[in-house]
Amino acid sequence: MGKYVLKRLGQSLIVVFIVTVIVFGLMHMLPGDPVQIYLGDTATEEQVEYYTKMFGLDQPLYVQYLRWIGGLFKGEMGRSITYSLDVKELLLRRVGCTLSVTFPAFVLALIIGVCLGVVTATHRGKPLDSLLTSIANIGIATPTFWIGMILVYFFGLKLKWLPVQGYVPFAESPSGFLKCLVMPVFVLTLGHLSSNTRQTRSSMLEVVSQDFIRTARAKGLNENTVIYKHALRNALIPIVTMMGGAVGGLIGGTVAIEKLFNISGVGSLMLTAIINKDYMVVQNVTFVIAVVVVLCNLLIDILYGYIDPRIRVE
Amino acid sequence: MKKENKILTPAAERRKQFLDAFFATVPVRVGFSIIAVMVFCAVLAPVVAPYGPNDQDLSNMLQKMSFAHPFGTDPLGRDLLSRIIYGARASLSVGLVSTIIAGSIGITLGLLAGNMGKWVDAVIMRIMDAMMSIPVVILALFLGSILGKGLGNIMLCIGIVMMPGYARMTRGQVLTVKQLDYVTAGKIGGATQIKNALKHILPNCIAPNLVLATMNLGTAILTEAGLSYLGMGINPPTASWGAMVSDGYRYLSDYPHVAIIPGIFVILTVWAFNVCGDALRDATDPRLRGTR
Amino acid sequence: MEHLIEVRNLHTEFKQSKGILKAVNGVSYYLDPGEIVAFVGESGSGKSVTQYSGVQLIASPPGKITEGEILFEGKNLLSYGQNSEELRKVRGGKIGIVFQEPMSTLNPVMTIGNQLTESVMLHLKMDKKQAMERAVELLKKVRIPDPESRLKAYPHQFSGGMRQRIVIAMALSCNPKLLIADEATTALDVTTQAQILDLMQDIVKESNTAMVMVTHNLSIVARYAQRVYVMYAGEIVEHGTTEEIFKNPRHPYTMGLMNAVPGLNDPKERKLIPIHGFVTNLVDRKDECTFRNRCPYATAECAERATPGLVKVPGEDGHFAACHRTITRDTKVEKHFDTMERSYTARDYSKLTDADKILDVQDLKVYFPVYKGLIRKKVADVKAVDGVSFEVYKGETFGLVGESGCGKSTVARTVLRLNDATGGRIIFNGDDITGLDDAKMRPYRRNMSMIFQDPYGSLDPRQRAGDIVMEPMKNFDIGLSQEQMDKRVDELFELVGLDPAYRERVPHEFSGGQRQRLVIARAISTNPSFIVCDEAISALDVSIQAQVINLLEELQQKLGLTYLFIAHDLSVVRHISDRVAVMYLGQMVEFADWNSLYSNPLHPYTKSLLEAVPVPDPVLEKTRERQIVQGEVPSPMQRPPGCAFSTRCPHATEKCRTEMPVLREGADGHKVACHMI
Amino acid sequence: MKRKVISILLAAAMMATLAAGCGSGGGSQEAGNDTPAQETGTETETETGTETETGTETAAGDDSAADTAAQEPGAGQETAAEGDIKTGGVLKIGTAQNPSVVGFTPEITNNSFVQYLRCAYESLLYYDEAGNIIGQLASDWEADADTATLTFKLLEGVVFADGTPFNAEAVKWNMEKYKETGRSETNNIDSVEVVDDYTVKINLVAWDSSSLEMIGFFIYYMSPSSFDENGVEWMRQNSCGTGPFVVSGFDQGVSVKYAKNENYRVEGQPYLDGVEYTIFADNTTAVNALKAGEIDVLTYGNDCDVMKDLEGVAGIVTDKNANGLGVESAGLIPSSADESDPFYDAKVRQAFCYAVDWDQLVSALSYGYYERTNQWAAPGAVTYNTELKGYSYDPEKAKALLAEAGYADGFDTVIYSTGSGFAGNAATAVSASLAEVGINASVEIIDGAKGNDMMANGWTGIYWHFASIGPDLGLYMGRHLDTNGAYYAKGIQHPQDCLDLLQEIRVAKDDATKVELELQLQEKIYDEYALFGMPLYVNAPVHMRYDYVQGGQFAKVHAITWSPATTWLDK
Repeated sequence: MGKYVLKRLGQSLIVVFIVTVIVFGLMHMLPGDPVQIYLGDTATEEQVEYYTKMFGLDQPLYVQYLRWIGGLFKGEMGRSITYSLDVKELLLRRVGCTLSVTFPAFVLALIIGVCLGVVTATHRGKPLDSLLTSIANIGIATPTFWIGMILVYFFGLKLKWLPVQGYVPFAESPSGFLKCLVMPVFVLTLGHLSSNTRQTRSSMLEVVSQDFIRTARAKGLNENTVIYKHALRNALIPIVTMMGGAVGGLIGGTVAIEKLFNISGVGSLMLTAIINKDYMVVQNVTFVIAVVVVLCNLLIDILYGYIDPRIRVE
Repeated sequence: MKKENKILTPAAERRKQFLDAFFATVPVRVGFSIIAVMVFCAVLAPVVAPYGPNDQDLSNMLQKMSFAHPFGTDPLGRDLLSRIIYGARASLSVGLVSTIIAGSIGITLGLLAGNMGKWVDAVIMRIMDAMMSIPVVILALFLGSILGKGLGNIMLCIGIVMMPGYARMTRGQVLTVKQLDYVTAGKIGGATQIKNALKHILPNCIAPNLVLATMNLGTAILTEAGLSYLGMGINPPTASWGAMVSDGYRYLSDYPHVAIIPGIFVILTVWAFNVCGDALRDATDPRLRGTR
Repeated sequence: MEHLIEVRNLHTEFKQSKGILKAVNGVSYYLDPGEIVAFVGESGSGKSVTQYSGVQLIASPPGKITEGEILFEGKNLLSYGQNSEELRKVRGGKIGIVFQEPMSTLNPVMTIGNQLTESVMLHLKMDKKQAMERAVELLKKVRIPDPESRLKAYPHQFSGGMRQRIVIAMALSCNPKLLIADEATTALDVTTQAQILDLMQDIVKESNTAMVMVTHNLSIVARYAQRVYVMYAGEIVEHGTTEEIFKNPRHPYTMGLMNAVPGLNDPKERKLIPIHGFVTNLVDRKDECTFRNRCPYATAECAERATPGLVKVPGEDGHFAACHRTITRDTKVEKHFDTMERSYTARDYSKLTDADKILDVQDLKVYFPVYKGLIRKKVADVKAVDGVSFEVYKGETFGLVGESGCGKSTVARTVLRLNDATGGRIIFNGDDITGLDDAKMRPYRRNMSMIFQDPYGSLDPRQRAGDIVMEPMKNFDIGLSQEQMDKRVDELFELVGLDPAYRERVPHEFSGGQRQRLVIARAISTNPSFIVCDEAISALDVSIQAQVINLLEELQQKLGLTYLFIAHDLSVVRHISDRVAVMYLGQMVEFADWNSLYSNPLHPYTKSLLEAVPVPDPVLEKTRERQIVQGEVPSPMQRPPGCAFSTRCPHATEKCRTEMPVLREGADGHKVACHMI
Repeated sequence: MKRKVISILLAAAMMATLAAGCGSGGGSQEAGNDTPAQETGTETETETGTETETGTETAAGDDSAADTAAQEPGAGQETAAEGDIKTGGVLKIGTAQNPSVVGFTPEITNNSFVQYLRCAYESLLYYDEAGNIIGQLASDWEADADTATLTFKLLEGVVFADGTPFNAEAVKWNMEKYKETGRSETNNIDSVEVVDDYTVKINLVAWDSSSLEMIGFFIYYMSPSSFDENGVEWMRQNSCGTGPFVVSGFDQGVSVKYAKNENYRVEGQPYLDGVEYTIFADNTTAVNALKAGEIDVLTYGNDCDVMKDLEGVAGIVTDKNANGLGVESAGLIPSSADESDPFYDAKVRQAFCYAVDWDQLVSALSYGYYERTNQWAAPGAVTYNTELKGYSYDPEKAKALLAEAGYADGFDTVIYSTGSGFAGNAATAVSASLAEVGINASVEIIDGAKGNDMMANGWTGIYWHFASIGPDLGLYMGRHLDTNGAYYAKGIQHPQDCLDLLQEIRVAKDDATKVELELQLQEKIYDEYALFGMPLYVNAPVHMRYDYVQGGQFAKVHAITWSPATTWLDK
């Protein structure tokens, strides 16, 4: 097991390394000069020089790359051009918002999605199944920002039940925190909830058709035991596998949601940074996201062993 | 275990069986009809649409629904129905072309990785892993910024982003198919490695990719809409549903139809593709038949 | 007398896209306490569905029991709902079931302890501790070593045989009155099969449990069952005591089954007689005897009326057959077939020279490396084949037998250079082909070919039959024009008994037997002289097996082919082979001509294999003395240091455990690797 | 969006320089306060009908008030009677401006974030709402063209937020900091002399008429001791100036919060307890926030859709910039640099101008909210050439011109536009009109980075551009036209006669000559060469506020003249 984890860790390192190369390469392929963008129309030669030097952009590309990587090893992430701030600090400030949206969305999507999936699978072919499956299918097909817009319009502007934008830290006002998160979390949850429902359903149906379920039934176990004790754990295996991708999807999904609800999280940071070509922010944030995704996948692989003992021995 | 299949099934009957299995449920029939209508509209847009997609009438801006303009008009006085009909063109072609790009590159890479093994496999798959560990939206934003806007670039961008999925799936499929006896039989029968890969392995990796592609047609349309909202959409005046929704957002409170109607079309179409993808999977995989 | 279970007029249907499939069509049977009753039939005969219907374990929808009564201890089980409390008490509590696939019948993510205690706690109302004790007791009963510690293990940590023992333990855990064994040993090796069957027999006898044995294997029936129900197309066609059925079968299908299977004691000249044709479409049952289209005795009358009910065979007690006619073995056949005999001449191997060898394998070793750790360091080798030598002469059939994992398939693949040999030499037609690369190997491939086990996996589903057969000709460019190749494809189709009109069909459109014919047509398309048949018939139903075996023999005679015939079925190998080698754990333990090997086996392993194989003759089985070898084949990773068989051999000495025996030649070229000989 | 805002601000800032600079050689009190530009501005204000501004109107556009302000710089702006003012409360402002630095003023580049600056900092001079230059931290000033010196008399008794006194040394220190970062505003400073505690004398490298405003307005004074104590990193994210507020919280890209500066030089001010900025990435979200009452003011909402959307929403007042400061134009510039480009031929450029009904297009697409211009000036500005022939809609003439130039069959080109809304719609509409004369123009939406790139490296096609159209063509047009310009437009031709004219404008001795030359340049550029294509509309900053936001003229005039100190909330 330990060796397996080590091996996967090695692979993950390689993946992360490739990510850094891709991101660095893409970033420097973007048109425009970040200093020019930052300074705007009236920049003087002197100013451009001052900032270019300040951000080390006068160095050859490989030096910039090595510096970046070298910094990462020391836990340094360089400086944002747009915000004139240490990227690490910037990121730390933004992470809270994003987690407040993504974590509940992740958990809700998982729990509700799996429950609905089990319900639909056990009611296969019945009206409840058709109804929930249809809703799930529509949930997947709905553009998040579209549903978000409509929610803002109704619940924010028409009914005035919920704030239309913004993020209130929990420490500031717990009720404000909850209120401002209702819509973003709902919107972000919707798609993932739906896909979890679908996935659980098909996974359950596949498991239920397997021999060992017949064995369980042959033992005279009641249907609930068969479904929840025997089938569900097996059905969860492919769902757990999907979770790694879901983490990436959720973080990606926050880009639009943070823009729509004016939540200043990692997603909106990323969007502004790409537009402004803020090298260090984009590079480091993408790096961190990739590390999170890769780590999640790694964690899932390890978790896998606990769910599926067949993997454990290797 | 005996796998005797004693009932002879001629090709025509198998096709019928396949179609029966595919069209087994009402949603699939509805979904397929939606796609058919959309394709029809997209192909015959000039005939179907009551107005040109870019016929501006600045004196007739932002009209509500009326007989002359069933869906009303947009901020440039263009007929929304006509734009939605032409929008089917853009949206479907984004779906189709990006899926073809993703599929062709992805399948090729997957085929290479699966067949060559060793370092080729390692290199390709690690790069795919790396691409997959960057969230789709973010990668698309990158590529969108580099490539610039425009229909072609959006297609390319979405295509590249979706590509690793195909590579992974094809590779997995190749590894399975490679073990099958008919590939061995090909080798024994004198086929070279390349010939074997192209003649026996590739065709048998297509089915799951086809299912993925059907689903991705919808995903691509959705991604295009999302990118439009993030400012990486298709250039005007090309009518695309995603751009119509995100451009319409600013008119939402007074003229909700401008944003809501194109959104509904996105949902319908993506839903239709997903349902058809599901049905296709179930129909191509007899194991799953009846599990829907 | 009240029966333990009595089923009356059971009908089970499955809803399909094409219509309603009547899988079980008016089946009635009974079992008395302590009885062992067999249900025999080929796949699709409805024998399993019948049993699952009884406990309502068929998936519903699409399955549905439409008619009938199932009286179990006097109560009609069909009056209970599918998941009702009452039915669940019977299921698992009073009726235990052992399923076919031991690999998939256990929940992979639960410990076997949990799986065992679950039903005990439910039905016997025990607490966790008592249930654990009961589980240990059960595992002991099914002879699983070290049961206490194994309770915490997961199914994948057990071998197939062990798993099946666990399933049996589970089925027996609540002292059921009836045990249903559905093809319980089909997936297992012959020695394991014998162990498990004996175990089940012992247990049910001891506890006076009735047992239903669902199987396609007549030999097993002959050995274990007291009564037999023969099923065909969802109907019972014959029923009687085992002795009567085997002595005097009265239904053409029962006779056909018996004629299609080779036995260990058959004369070499006996020709297998297949059942031709296909099972009738069960979706649209016609008003005719369901077996009519395959029946050699069918007359016009059979087409007019539906399958008759079971009719008592006059003069015999408890023997019933469902046939419009009164048929016995002596009844004249109405149509076709082949002769009942074939000619066999043993050849004199002493006169053959090196020039007559088509294949000479010398000290072949195939090791598969095992890697571990980050840097993928090689830590060990799995010695799949370890020092095997043999030669195959032109025109003969060389049989290679052994249980799964013995390395026989690896030998086959290595001989064809699909694997690389780690050591030794492979000489084909006088040329050393051991180290040739793919390009250099190609000219030789034209002369060698292979027939695979799975006729579904060995044909590219996306290609047309004609192209599949033509492909090797094209690849090897054997100097034929396109028209000539087309013509040759037609010839080949006819040669293997396929209609050339089927050329345009894709493999899905063929039945298993037809597919295997197609595989054979492809294999002989370039006129090779040497063909490896790797379990070529083991995936086929018995009636089809006979067709393919006959075809292979016919082709050998016509084309002078040489076969390397690999199989685990000792009866079939005996039937087809000239010389036979027995492998165990990567080594050859015995090697002789068929006659001396089967009549005078020397190696204890060969002996135990032969003893484990039941023969389709209940009288003989009664008198046969058997000593079933215990234990299981060790993993090739943990090969015993001395004789590989020493861990299971009843005669093993210290020498056997430390020193590896070599293959020595005895009289008549009979070679054996044993210290005791 | 962001780019646009930056440009607007830039324009605003530079305009400010010019508004006074063009009309004055020294620190004169009568600086251009009767220019037509301001009058137009005032008219616009009246048109938009913001009657709630009663308190501020007493001061607005009033010469005497401006004079008073200049003479009594410490008093800030005259506002409503003290008794009506409610103190306390926090003003919540929504904006799209995303500042990176809020406290270290030399790095607050180009004064693009002037609304933030004005909360915490002050400059020596600033403008009243009529656009006149007045003193803020300087009580008096003198500009001497002959010796090329500027002398400022500082207010006495002013302290920074940390209690450090504001004096000549502090001024000198700040100016040097500005020089270090390469700011163009201080380029012309040769040396700074501390004459006495409250007098600074600045020696210029060479006399330049705009130096007074450059130096007087664009340098914001930080406390040197606070800087020394806390370092530059702290200073970037906090503040220590003489302004009415101090930064109490800065979350980059999210919000900027200000708290009252207890040491503010004017007793009783600021009235507010604090100001809170929320930064919005999405314009529509910001509008929603305003509608939902989550913010009190939306700055820089100069988007016709927003104006239309908010018109008639109860309690919301839309204020258009009234004093003409910070004006820019949006227009379409065809590339003409390359000989192979169809637009290389002036006839083709003229055809382009004739091909579109610009007036109708602008008024329809902006729902009448945007004011049209056809040259490098807002209508009414001194540099606005009323004699300009311009291009009235005449597709036939366009076709004829195209035929003359050899493009009878038209050609393909691209319109590069920025974003959705008006810019996108207008580009689309233009493309449709061009199609009718045979020019097949596709539209490509580009972002700011790409736009920058195109400006610097040239482009092929028609480029959507925001340009500062302050009345000094020498400065503003020069930035694009002059081959040494700061924002040299590489995509267009730079005809020698235009460049010569530009140079003449720069060395012009008096305003009359200068204006005369400028009008000539307008004609040359637009009527003769159609070099900068077609300007579409005047883009003046617009603010939306709830009517309870009072005082300080916040929404009524440009932020440059906004005094957060005197803003109060009537609720």
